[in-house]
Amino acid sequence: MTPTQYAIFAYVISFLLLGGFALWSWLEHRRLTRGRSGSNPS
Amino acid sequence: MSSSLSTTIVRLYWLATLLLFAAVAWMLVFWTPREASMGDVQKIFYIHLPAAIHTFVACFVVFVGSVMYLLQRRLWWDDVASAAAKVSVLLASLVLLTGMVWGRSAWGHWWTWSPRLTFSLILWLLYVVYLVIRPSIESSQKRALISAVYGVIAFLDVPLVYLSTKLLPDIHPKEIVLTARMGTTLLAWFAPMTMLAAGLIVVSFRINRLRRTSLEEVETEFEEPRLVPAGGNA
Amino acid sequence: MTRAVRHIAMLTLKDLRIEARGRQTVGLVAVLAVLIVVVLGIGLSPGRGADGLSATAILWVAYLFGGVLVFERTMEVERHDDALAGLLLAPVDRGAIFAAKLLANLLLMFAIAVIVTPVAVLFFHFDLSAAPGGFAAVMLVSMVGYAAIGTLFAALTSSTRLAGGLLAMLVFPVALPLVLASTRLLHGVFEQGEALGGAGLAVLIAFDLIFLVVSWLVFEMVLEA
Amino acid sequence: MNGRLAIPTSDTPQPANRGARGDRAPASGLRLTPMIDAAVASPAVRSVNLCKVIDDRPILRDLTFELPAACYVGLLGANGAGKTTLLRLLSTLTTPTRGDLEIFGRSVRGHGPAIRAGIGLIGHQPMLYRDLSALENLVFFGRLHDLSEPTVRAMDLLEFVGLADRAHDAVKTFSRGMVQRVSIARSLLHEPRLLLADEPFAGLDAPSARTVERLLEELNGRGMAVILANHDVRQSLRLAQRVLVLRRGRLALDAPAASLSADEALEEIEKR
Repeated sequence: MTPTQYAIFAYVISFLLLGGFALWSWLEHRRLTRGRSGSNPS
Repeated sequence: MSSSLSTTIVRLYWLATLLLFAAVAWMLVFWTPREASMGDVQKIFYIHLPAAIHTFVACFVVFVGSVMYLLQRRLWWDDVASAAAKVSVLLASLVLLTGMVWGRSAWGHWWTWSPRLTFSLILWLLYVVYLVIRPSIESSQKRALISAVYGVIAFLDVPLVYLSTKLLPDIHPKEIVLTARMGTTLLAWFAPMTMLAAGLIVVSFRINRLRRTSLEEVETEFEEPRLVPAGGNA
Repeated sequence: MTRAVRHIAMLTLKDLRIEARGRQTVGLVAVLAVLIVVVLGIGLSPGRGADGLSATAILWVAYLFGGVLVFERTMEVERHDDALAGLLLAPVDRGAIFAAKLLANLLLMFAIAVIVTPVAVLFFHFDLSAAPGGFAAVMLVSMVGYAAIGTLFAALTSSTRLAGGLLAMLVFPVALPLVLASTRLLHGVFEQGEALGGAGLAVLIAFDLIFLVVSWLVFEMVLEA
Repeated sequence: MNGRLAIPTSDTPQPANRGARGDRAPASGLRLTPMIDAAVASPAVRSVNLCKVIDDRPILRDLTFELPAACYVGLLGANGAGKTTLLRLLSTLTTPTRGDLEIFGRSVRGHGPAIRAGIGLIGHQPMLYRDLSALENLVFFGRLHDLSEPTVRAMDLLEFVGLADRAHDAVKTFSRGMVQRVSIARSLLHEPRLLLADEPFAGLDAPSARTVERLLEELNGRGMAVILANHDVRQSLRLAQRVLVLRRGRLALDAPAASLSADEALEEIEKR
């Protein structure tokens, strides 16, 4: 692989990692807040 | 009313972070010059360094949360510390992975026991251990206490690990001469990375809090602590 | 001051006496440590990439695992029947309790090291003649730091159900700077023929001091729960 | 803590029903507790708006009560009502979150060691080293308490609890009841003025429980304040002069034991 390809590879895995964690956090947060408002309709 | 306002603020925050990422990515690709000796792989540096620095910041937050828990014994602080620990592991993974890619391109090996790689690996391990031991401790107070003590010691370990890796032979680039544009790009990358790290810590903290309260609704009965710090049943 | 010293001596002697009664820890852990050396010795016997110096790495594995067992057992003595509460109710400084436990752990670890170290040195043809004193000094100094954090975490985890694996998980990563620094030092002494300089040993002693002070401070906080 | 007075043994009240299991009379001159005039002495425990919060949960809320010296108090409550936490506070193993707690006129804040020197604690764990003999255990703890002649004191106390002939046997060879008696001897080493007993009858058979009951009674008769946490309501009402009932961390009832029937007490404990 060329240095350019390595650089692209590094950025791709970085953003997969960051994005994956952010997405998981968002889903988890939504699940927890939904669960609460569902049982407590106020 | 205020909740919808805060939702708007949160959305604006994440939108701004995304836009900033897009902007610095554009800078990186089209505006920043290519480093002469290493080529494009040097551009890993712009995410590598901010991630490394924010790893330390996150570790410091773990440390503060841990110390405050030991002093005040409020689970609130445990939630702060464990949220920061998650983010520090995430960022340390990023540092480690980008570092390995760099090493592969520059020296042809995915892994060398160079001081900084060893240092990042141990740092990563320290906080991975923090995260993996937590679920195995059932009592929430015990978990908070053990995590807090570990969080303090692990943070104090960071400079020690750094010192001891200094004794290893080094092939890490000693100094990279940055041109003005490179410096600007590096600075620019700090903006979205800082926002991301801070945002992720806050979100993880919120998740911890929500989990804690939803658990408390289930277990209403509180187990009284034993007369002495602990001990098995008779 | 003298009172604290007297308390430390009494508490340490109590641990040693209990160990002498049961004769469990040292024998058992020493055999385990020798087993570890043998297993690693079979895996990387000399001539297949393992030189004399790999004995230090193998010894560290043995010390780390042996240490965890020692810490667990000496704390188990306190937790069983809640004897620790009796200590806490006595007008004894908490720091003295920590110091005594640390001392007992160290003495037991030294006893084990005396058995395992020659075994590893023999099996791996490790030529100690260059600096036997330096080797002993480096290992002893690193053990002090390791025992300090081990004593602290053993006090923390002894009450949880799955104390075993948990203690090892907590202590190993935290002890890595000691492993790293001492291995590097020994490498310098035995491979490069450097004298055991003040600087290297000073770093190790500084680590010890940090671990000792922090463990001692936190130990009191942990007991006040 | 050394303001001791020699007590003529004849002055100390002796319980009538002694000697069922070969207990010998205590060695003459054995001091168990410093003699104090209950009328003049500061109260054993004075608690004002005592609160304890552990991990954001209130365990004890606004406890206000006063226990005179030489009292015998039964502490009742369901599991999780806060009995153990209260005993932990009284023994200075933990500190209050809010409110004041004074033991013999000393605030628990900042006087931990001084207060501990006047407190004996019996838990349902014996707090002994099972590999050491009864005598070794007592001598060890006696030395920690800076006794001048720990061996003499230990033997006297072993005689008091009726175990002098087993002094050199390892504690692990003892029955539950015998261990509990050694544990009581341990708690008396330093002549405490306040004895805290956390479920001391748990796991004891009837004769052993009787022996422990008698020992507590005798100690109280000699001027020691006794606080007994127990879940056997009838037993507590029979033994104590006064009962405190804790319910969900609050003081639900504070009454003389004689004024209360077991059913009334149970009702107080179980009320929601």
